[in-house]
Formats: sequence, structure tokens, C-alpha cells
Amino acid sequence: MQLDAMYQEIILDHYRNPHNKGLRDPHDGEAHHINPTCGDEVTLRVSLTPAPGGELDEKATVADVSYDSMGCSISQASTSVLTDLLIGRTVADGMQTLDAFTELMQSKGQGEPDEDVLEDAVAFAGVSQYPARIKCALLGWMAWKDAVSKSLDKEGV
Amino acid sequence: MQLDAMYQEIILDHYRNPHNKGLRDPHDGEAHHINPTCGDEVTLRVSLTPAPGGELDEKATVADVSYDSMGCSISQASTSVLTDLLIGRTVADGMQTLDAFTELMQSKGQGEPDEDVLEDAVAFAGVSQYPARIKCALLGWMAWKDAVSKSLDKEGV
Amino acid sequence: MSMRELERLDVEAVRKDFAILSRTVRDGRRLVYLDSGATSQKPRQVLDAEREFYERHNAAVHRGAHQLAEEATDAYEAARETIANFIGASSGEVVFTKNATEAVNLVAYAMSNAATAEPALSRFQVGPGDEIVVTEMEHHANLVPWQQLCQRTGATLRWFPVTEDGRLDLTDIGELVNERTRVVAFAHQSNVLGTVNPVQTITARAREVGALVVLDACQSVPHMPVDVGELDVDFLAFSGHKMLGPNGIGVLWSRRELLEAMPPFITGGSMIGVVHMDRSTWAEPPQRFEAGVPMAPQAVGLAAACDYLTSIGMDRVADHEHRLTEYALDKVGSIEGVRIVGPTETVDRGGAVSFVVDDIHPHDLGQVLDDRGVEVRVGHHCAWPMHRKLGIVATTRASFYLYNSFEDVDALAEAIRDAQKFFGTRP
Amino acid sequence: MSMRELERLDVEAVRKDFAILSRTVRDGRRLVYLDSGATSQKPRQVLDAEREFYERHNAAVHRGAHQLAEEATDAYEAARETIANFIGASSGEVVFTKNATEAVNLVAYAMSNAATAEPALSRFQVGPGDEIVVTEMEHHANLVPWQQLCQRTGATLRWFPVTEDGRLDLTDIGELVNERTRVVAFAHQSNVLGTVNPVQTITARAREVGALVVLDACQSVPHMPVDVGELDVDFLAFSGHKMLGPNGIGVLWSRRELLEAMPPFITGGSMIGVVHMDRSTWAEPPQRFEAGVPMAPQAVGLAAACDYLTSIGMDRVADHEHRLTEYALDKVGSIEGVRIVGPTETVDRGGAVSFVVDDIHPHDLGQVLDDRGVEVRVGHHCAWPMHRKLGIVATTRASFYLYNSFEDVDALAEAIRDAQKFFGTRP
Ligand SMILES: Cc1ncc(COP(=O)(O)O)c(C=O)c1O
Ligand SMILES: Cc1ncc(COP(=O)(O)O)c(C=O)c1O
Repeated sequence: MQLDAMYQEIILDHYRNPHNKGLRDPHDGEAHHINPTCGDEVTLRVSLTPAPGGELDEKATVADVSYDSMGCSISQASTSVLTDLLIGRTVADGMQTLDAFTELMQSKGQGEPDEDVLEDAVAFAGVSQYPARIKCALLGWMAWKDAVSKSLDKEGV
Repeated sequence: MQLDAMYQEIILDHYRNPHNKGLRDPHDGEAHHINPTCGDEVTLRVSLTPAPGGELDEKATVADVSYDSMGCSISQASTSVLTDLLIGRTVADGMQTLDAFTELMQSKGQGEPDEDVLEDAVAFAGVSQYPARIKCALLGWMAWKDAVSKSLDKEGV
Repeated sequence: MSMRELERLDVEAVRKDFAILSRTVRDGRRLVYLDSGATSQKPRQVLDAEREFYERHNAAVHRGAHQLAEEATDAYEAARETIANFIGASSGEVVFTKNATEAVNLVAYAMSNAATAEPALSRFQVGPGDEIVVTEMEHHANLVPWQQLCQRTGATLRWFPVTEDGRLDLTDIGELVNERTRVVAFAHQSNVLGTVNPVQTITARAREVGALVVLDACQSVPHMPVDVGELDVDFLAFSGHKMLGPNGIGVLWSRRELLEAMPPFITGGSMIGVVHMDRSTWAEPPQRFEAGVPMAPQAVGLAAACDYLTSIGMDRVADHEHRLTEYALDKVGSIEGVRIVGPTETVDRGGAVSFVVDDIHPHDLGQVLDDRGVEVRVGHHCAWPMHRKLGIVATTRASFYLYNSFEDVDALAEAIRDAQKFFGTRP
Repeated sequence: MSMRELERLDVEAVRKDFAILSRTVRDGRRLVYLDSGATSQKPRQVLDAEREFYERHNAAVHRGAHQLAEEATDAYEAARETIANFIGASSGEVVFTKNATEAVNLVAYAMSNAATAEPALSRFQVGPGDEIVVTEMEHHANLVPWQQLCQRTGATLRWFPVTEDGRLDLTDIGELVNERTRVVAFAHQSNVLGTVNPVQTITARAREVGALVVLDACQSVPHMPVDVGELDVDFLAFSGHKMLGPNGIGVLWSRRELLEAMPPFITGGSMIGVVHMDRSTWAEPPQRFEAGVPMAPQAVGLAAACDYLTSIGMDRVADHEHRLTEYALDKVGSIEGVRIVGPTETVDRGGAVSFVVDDIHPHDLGQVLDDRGVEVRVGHHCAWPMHRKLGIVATTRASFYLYNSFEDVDALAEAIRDAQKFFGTRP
């Protein structure tokens, strides 16, 4: 049955017990994203620590990612996995991970995810076979990208 | 060949030598009609004589129909035939003839025109097989109807 | 219904006309298509009619004088006549659009066009101080165009609320529809709740204040006998693709007298009277509202769909769906952890059955159903404000049509229980 | 073209794909279809693709999560990609409309909608003092919508005149297109005269003054290679039904950046971001401009048409039509009493050949031609102001496509001579 390929245990675990959920302060940027086809929502905050002697740029470290959300197992789990993956990494690393995850999602089930980069997120490979669900898997990630760019912007002004 | 059924000699005669053509005065009503699919035009005037002791109503006599027009053989000939048929008749008679002619045009080649009423206009029976040409045959007739109703209206005011 | 009970619809015979229904999905599962509220499947009679048009009579209608153009024009206008008859109208009152959405926009744009035009069009003009009334259960197609009309003209949008059990709350109708109201626009039948709205009550009030009534009949014309003569509304909009017809064609019906007075929406060829470089005049309706080369093959296909439905009988279609809905409300509604959203009884209710399942998001539910071959729709079904009002993000909707059987409902119920097992929300 | 001459198109092979071409008209005459400028015939590959969609994958696109909806959405978006490739665009720049007329109206209405919206949309706003420039040879579809935009906003319409020999008179371009000009809209190729207009000259001037350029490509995209990358226009509109595709689908192409900035036209489902009762936000393009259930089967059919044309090669199609046109200009133009309306040489000229015959009204001429099986169009061809300018009420137009042969031209010439005999205007 294909369902099992999609709903891997890892996904259901994250769904039932989401990591890092809840909105926290301080934060440098916040983004609110909605999936217009189903109304699912996520509000996500990013807190960054500048690299020693640096500014809030690509080299900054993601100190925290916190979020509040409402949605299906795929969107919930992928946001939870995201926090595990990105907290403690640099913004540049995070963007690379985002790219790898986006690529996996667009692979129509043919992707060969790099487990070193994506860790638990490789579990979402099965989702890429269901085009209507890709948006679910990307919801939190898009919000993260947006929140980070707002954090960097703020510094820029 | 079906063409001969459509372009009866009578029609071609009227086309080459239209009767009563040219705009004349006095007139009681004038109408300008255009066929929007080909741009053909007719300007048609009606002059009425009230029935003895009466007003310009249904019983009035069509004293003159004059017109200026630009168009195909069918529209030219049918306007010419119209003048022959209606000049000298009462408005009520004219309206009846118009109805008979309209009915013939909508008969899709199945009509059995009443020669007593339609006289030369029976020659247009073949046109009813060509839906795109019905508007041509009716152009002058619609202008006549319009011009008459303007004449009567005027009296009414 | 007469004494003699209506002869039942022969679902198996009907299904044979729909090639797609014999295909399988997801690893060989029987296709259980329960998404006709979104779009219906098409019988071969419709596809054949469209193809026959293309292969025998195709030409630009109302533009040519040659034989093909004559035949194409005849076919197009005969289709209009058939479709008009289907809703008890005359053909001069039927305007073809690309879908119901365009039909509603046509009215809304004609009204804002009237606002910048001659005073003779004042009956269509709206502006600051004027009000437009919709309902909280509208499909976006009958909501957003009115928001935009208000935005363009300065009019105010107001709406009937929806009650917890999925009916319109008409308590304040006297105040809501008042002498400032210019338009009352609402759905004949909700695409989510299945609710059939009380047309007569609303129309009667609209008439008292002289407002125009726009009825979104997308979910009624395909599913029940509809006669515009009985409805007493001013405009009626529906889509061909939801009633066995092709995509790309919709209908706006209106009273002849209104169409004659109304300014055009989309402008271009075939809708004109006379064109000069700096000004134009308009053709009579329906042509006035059909700019450009129209979708004649689709009109022919839609007429074939009407013929198909008529040959079965709309009474019979409605009766069949009624029984399916009753069965589904019972079967699905009695599953533990399932809550029907919308009326739970079949009074004034059509065959859209929406529900939520405890602790399973509709997307996840839909995924399991799909895995079992059961094709339903999940989300807000283009009725986002209504979901918000009911405090639900999204629902799962099963919607029926004449080709659905009782086994389809059984498959739905079983798949819901499978999903509960899969996600461990029920033993 | 390279040294090696382009391999000629095999007309007989092509004709086999078009079932309608083997039918007869009027008492068994061979059908000589010379009205492709109005609408083209469709090869079975197109009809098959559309039918296959209906019979295998039909569902509402972009609205469902089940397998059919996925397949339908994939097919729809793959079609968009194919059609985008056909004109050298990327798929995010291709908006589906019901026909080219809607595409032009979309731009014109988006502009008047911008006029009542946020200042951020100022690049699309027009009002009193602003000017919109068209040409005297426009099809009503690219004229009336601009008249109406001016009527709604108070802007002024101006136009390039047409010369006696059927070319645009660009003498006053510097004055006509000036710093007040917001839009320049014109036909790539005239549907009556066949004239191919100098896009680059006009666009260059429009760029100098910052005006938007709208190109009506209805008669170019079907007949010659068109690459939006080379054209440097802002909007391009064409219809599927004129390029072997189904009715009911047209295309508006625009640069992504413009589409992203532009407000919507028709509003409703599937084009929204978030909907509240009193306000909405919009989806990204192209969805923003495609409200309602779209014409997915027609998009699939149009993509099949593009594939068909690509497999033959648009160079080859253009070359074939070029030779037919040359032959027709000679054959028809040399009949005594016949005058070609439009360029009499094939330089910058496509395959619409319009003409007048002394002392025979086009309606009467068309009737005789039709009697001989020769299907041409008569009238003003939705370019009434241009006819008025040239002092002609109506013309007769023969227009060619890849399935026309030299014998078709011979049949045309012979039928014209028959008409002259029939009406006694020539011995
Ligand atoms: C040059 C030109 N522009 C616009 C149109 C309008 O196309 P449609 O009627 O398909 O919208 C046509 C064809 O009718 C045309 O030839
Ligand atoms: C109630 C209702 N109104 C309007 C629409 C819009 O119809 P379409 O998308 O065919 O324009 C739909 C279907 O989507 C509907 O269910």
C-alpha cells in the first residue's frame, strides 16, 4: 500500500508530538503563511545570533525557531522536523537545506535525498508523489524563509 | 443548381432596375437600418395619407415609400418589391404583408407563400434556405416597420 | 410525486455511458467518484455530440454565410434553445459564458459599467450609500465579484449569517434587505452544506425594495428540476461542466427585458451594432454579451447533456440523489467520531455531504480515501468565510450525481473507518 | 532559411488528419475551406487528446487532492508548458482565457480596476489626459475594449491611420505616441489585409515614452513562428480555435513581472489568496487571472495543436501559406474586374486575401462561391472602421492554412469567374 510510503512512522511521530511548537520570544522575524486551497496556517518566528563580530547576515546562527500552526499531518510534521534541522545551524546552511528539501518535494517520487543534509526530512520523499500535498510539506519551510528574510532585512534598514 | 432557386429572374430584375428608389419628400417617418454583419444600409421614408376623417393610424394609406440603400441583390430587390407591394395599401394591410413575408423568410425553404398577398415577393422563398441571407431580405422591411411606427407615433404626440 | 412511485433510475445502465467510471485508480481500485460538486463526468453522448460538431459542421458561428457557417450557427442556436427549455426559459434569455464565475462577473461588471454610462442605465447603477446583500455561505464565485463591485463603486456589502446547523439566518431580513439594497445575490443550493435556500422568501423581500435578485444555480440546475418561470429571480447562473456538459461553457439567464437594458461586459466582435473608431453601439441580447468567436462545440455538448438529463428525467435524478443523500447522512453520520457539517435531514437539502472526522485533518482523510479509490474533495471548497464562521478550517465533502450507487456510499463509509484505523483515532 | 530549401509541406498527408475536409457541401461539391482566418479546422490528434482527457483524467483542476484531480492538474499545467514553449515563453507567463477577445478585455479591465485601487498600481492606471493608441485596421476585439476603457476612465483614444495600400501610416508616430500615451495596442497581422505590421518600430517608440504594448497575435501565432522573447511587447493575445485548437480557449501572455503587479479581472474561486466576507487577496499569476473551474480539456487540446504544428514546423507552415498567398494574389488578382484589398505583394504579408469584384456585392459573390463549395467569408470581418476608411462596405476574404492546396486557389478563381458569369458582369 502506498499510504505507508507517505505516512512514514517518523512523520506520524512528529505529527503526534511536534517539536519546538509554541511561539516564543525574543524573535527577529515572524511570518504568517496560509495554504489557499485548504486554509491551513502557520505563524513562524526566527531568532538569530550574529556570527562573532558580524551582523545578522548569512553567517548568523539560527538560535530558535518557534511556531504555531493548524493543519494536516504533513504540514505539522514537516514544520516540526524543520525546527530540529535548522536550530543551531547558520542561515546559509538552512537555506541549503531548504533548497534540498524543495528539490526533494519536486522530484515526483524519483528523488534520492541526501540523508546527511535532510536527516529526518528524508521521510517526506513519499509526499512528492502527491502533487496536491507538496504545498502542505512546504508550508512551514516557506514561512521560515520569509521570517529569516525579514530578520535580515530589519538589520539592513 | 440551387442558385437559380434563390436568384430568381424577378429578384435580379428588381436588383438591376430598382423601383421607387431615391429619397422623396414629403414624408412622415424615416428609418435608417444597418445589417451589422456586413454593413449594408437602408434609409427609408414613409408618407401616409389618413383615412377620410381619420388620423394617422392603422387605416391610413401608404402614399409613398422612398429609400436610399447600399447592399446586396437580395436586400436591394426586396426593398424594391416592398415599395411595389405597399404603396397604395393601408398600414394594416402592409403590416399583414410584412408578417407574411417574415413568416416566409423563416420557413427554411418549406413555406408555401400566398401569392395573392405577397405577389412578386414570393420569389424570395428560396432565400429562406440560407439563414445568413434572411437578414438581407428583411432589411428594408424592418426599416419600413420602423418608419411607419415613427409616423404613427408622431401623430400620437 | 404522483401515487405511482417514480420509477427508479437504473444506475448500472447510466454508468455504462461514462467511460471514465470503469477505470481504476491507485493500484487497481475501483473508481468511486464522489466529487461531482466540483465537476461532473461526461457521458459519451455529450462527447460524441461535440466531436460530431467538430468533424462535420465546424465554423465560426454568426460570422459566415457559407454552408458550414450556417450549419454551425444552426447547431449553436438550437443548443441555446435546448438549454433554455431545460430551465423553462426562452432562448433569447440565455447568454453563454465560459463558466458560472464569468456569468456572475458579467452582471457585476455590467453594473459598474452602468455607473460610468448614460443615466438611462440608472437601474443598474450602484454607488456610495447603496447596498449589496450576499450570504455567508456563498461560493467565492458569488462573493468576490460583489466585493469587487463594491470596491469599484463605493457601495457597501452586507450578508445573511449562517446558523450553526447550516441554514441561512433570515431573522433580520427586513433590516438587511432595505430600500438601499440594489442586489441580493445568493446560492440556490450550498456547494458545501447541501442546504437549499428559501428562494421565495428572499425574493419576495427583494421585490418589496426593488432590488435585483441574482441566483447562483450551480448546484441546483444539475441536480433538480429548475424552472425560471417559477423562481421569479432576475439572474440565474450555472456551469455546464457540473451537469454532464463540457468544460468552458456556462450560462447566464435573465429576463429579456433586463438583458435588453443592460450594458455589455466583454466587448469585441459579434456583439456590436455599428463600430466607428471612437464609439460603438451594441447588438441585441444575447449576442451583446457574447463577444468573440463563441464556444459553439461546447454549447452543442451542453445541449446533449440537457437531452441526456431530460431523457432520464430531472425528477428521477433528484429522487436518486435524495435517496443517496439520506443513506449517506445515516451511514457516514453514524460513524463514531464523524460530524456532518450542514443539515442532517434531507428536508430542503441536496446531495453535498460535508463532514469532519475527529483528530484527522481533511487532507489526511482525503489521502486515505483516495488510496481506497474514493475521490472526495477536501478543503474549504471555495467557501472560506463560511468555514471560518463555523469554526472549521476545512471539511471533507462527498457529492453525488446520477451515476453514483449505494455501494459508492458504502465504500465511502468503509474508507472513513479505514482512515480512523490508519491514524489510530478509533480501534 | 538555410541553403537547403525547406522541405515542402505534404498537404495531402495533412488533409487526412482533418475529417471535415473530406465531407462535401451543396449537392456533393468538394469542400474548399478558405475561412481559417475566422476559425481553423481541427486534426483528429487534437480531438483525441481532448477526448482522452475527458475519458481518463477528468476532474476539477487545482481544487482536488485525489488521483483524478492530480492527473487533471498535471495535464492542465503540462499543456500550459507546451503552449508557453510554442511562443518561447515560460509557463508562469501564460494565462488561459476563453478567447483572444477575453484576453484583450482582461488587460483593459485590469487597467480600469487599477484606477479605483491602491496607488501601488499606478503603472496600470489611466485617466483624463492619458492616451491609448490603436490602429485603424484593428479587429473590433482590439478596438472596442479600448474605447470602453476610455469611456470608463476618461482617457482619450487615438489611432494610426491606414494607407490606401493597406499599410499603417507611421508618419506621425512621434506625435501620436507621446508622453501621454499609456498603451499602444495593435495587430501583429491584419485579419483582412494580411498586412504584417512593423512591431519593432512601434514598440521602440512605445518604450521611449513608457507605454505598455499590447499585441493582437490572433493572426500571427497560428501562421508563423512567434517568439515573445524577440518581440519585446508587454502583452500578447491569441485564440486556440484559429490554430487547430478547440474553441473556448485563448491565451494572454505577459511578462511575469507585469502579471505579478497587475490586479485581477474576473474574480471567484481558485484565484484568491485569502477570502473574508468583506475583502480578499489574490493568488499569484497565472491563477490570479483564471477564476472558476478552467477549460482544462481545451488547454490539453490546444497543447496537442501546438505539438501538431511543431511537428510540421512553423517555418514550413509559414512557407506553405506564403506560396499559396503568392499564387492567390496572382490568380485572383489577375481576374478582370477583381481588385485585391491590401498589399498585392507578399512582403510583410500573411495569407488573408481580401478583394472586391466589380458590380457584385460580396454577399452575392459569397453565395455563388458557396454553391461551388468554396467557403470564404464576406462582410467587414469585424474591421468595420477600416472598411469605412477604405471606402468599401464589405469585402470577400479567402484565408489559408496548412491544409489548403493550390487546387483550392484554382477553385476559388474559377468560382469567382462563375459568379461574374452568373450575374452577367463579365462574359
Ligand atoms: C486579428 C484578430 N483579433 C482578434 C480576434 C478575436 O478572436 P476571438 O474571436 O477568438 O476572440 C480575431 C478573430 O476573430 C482576429 O482575427
Ligand atoms: C455554488 C457554486 N457557485 C459557483 C461555482 C463556480 O462555478 P465555476 O467554477 O464553474 O465558474 C461553483 C463551483 O465551483 C459552485 O459550487
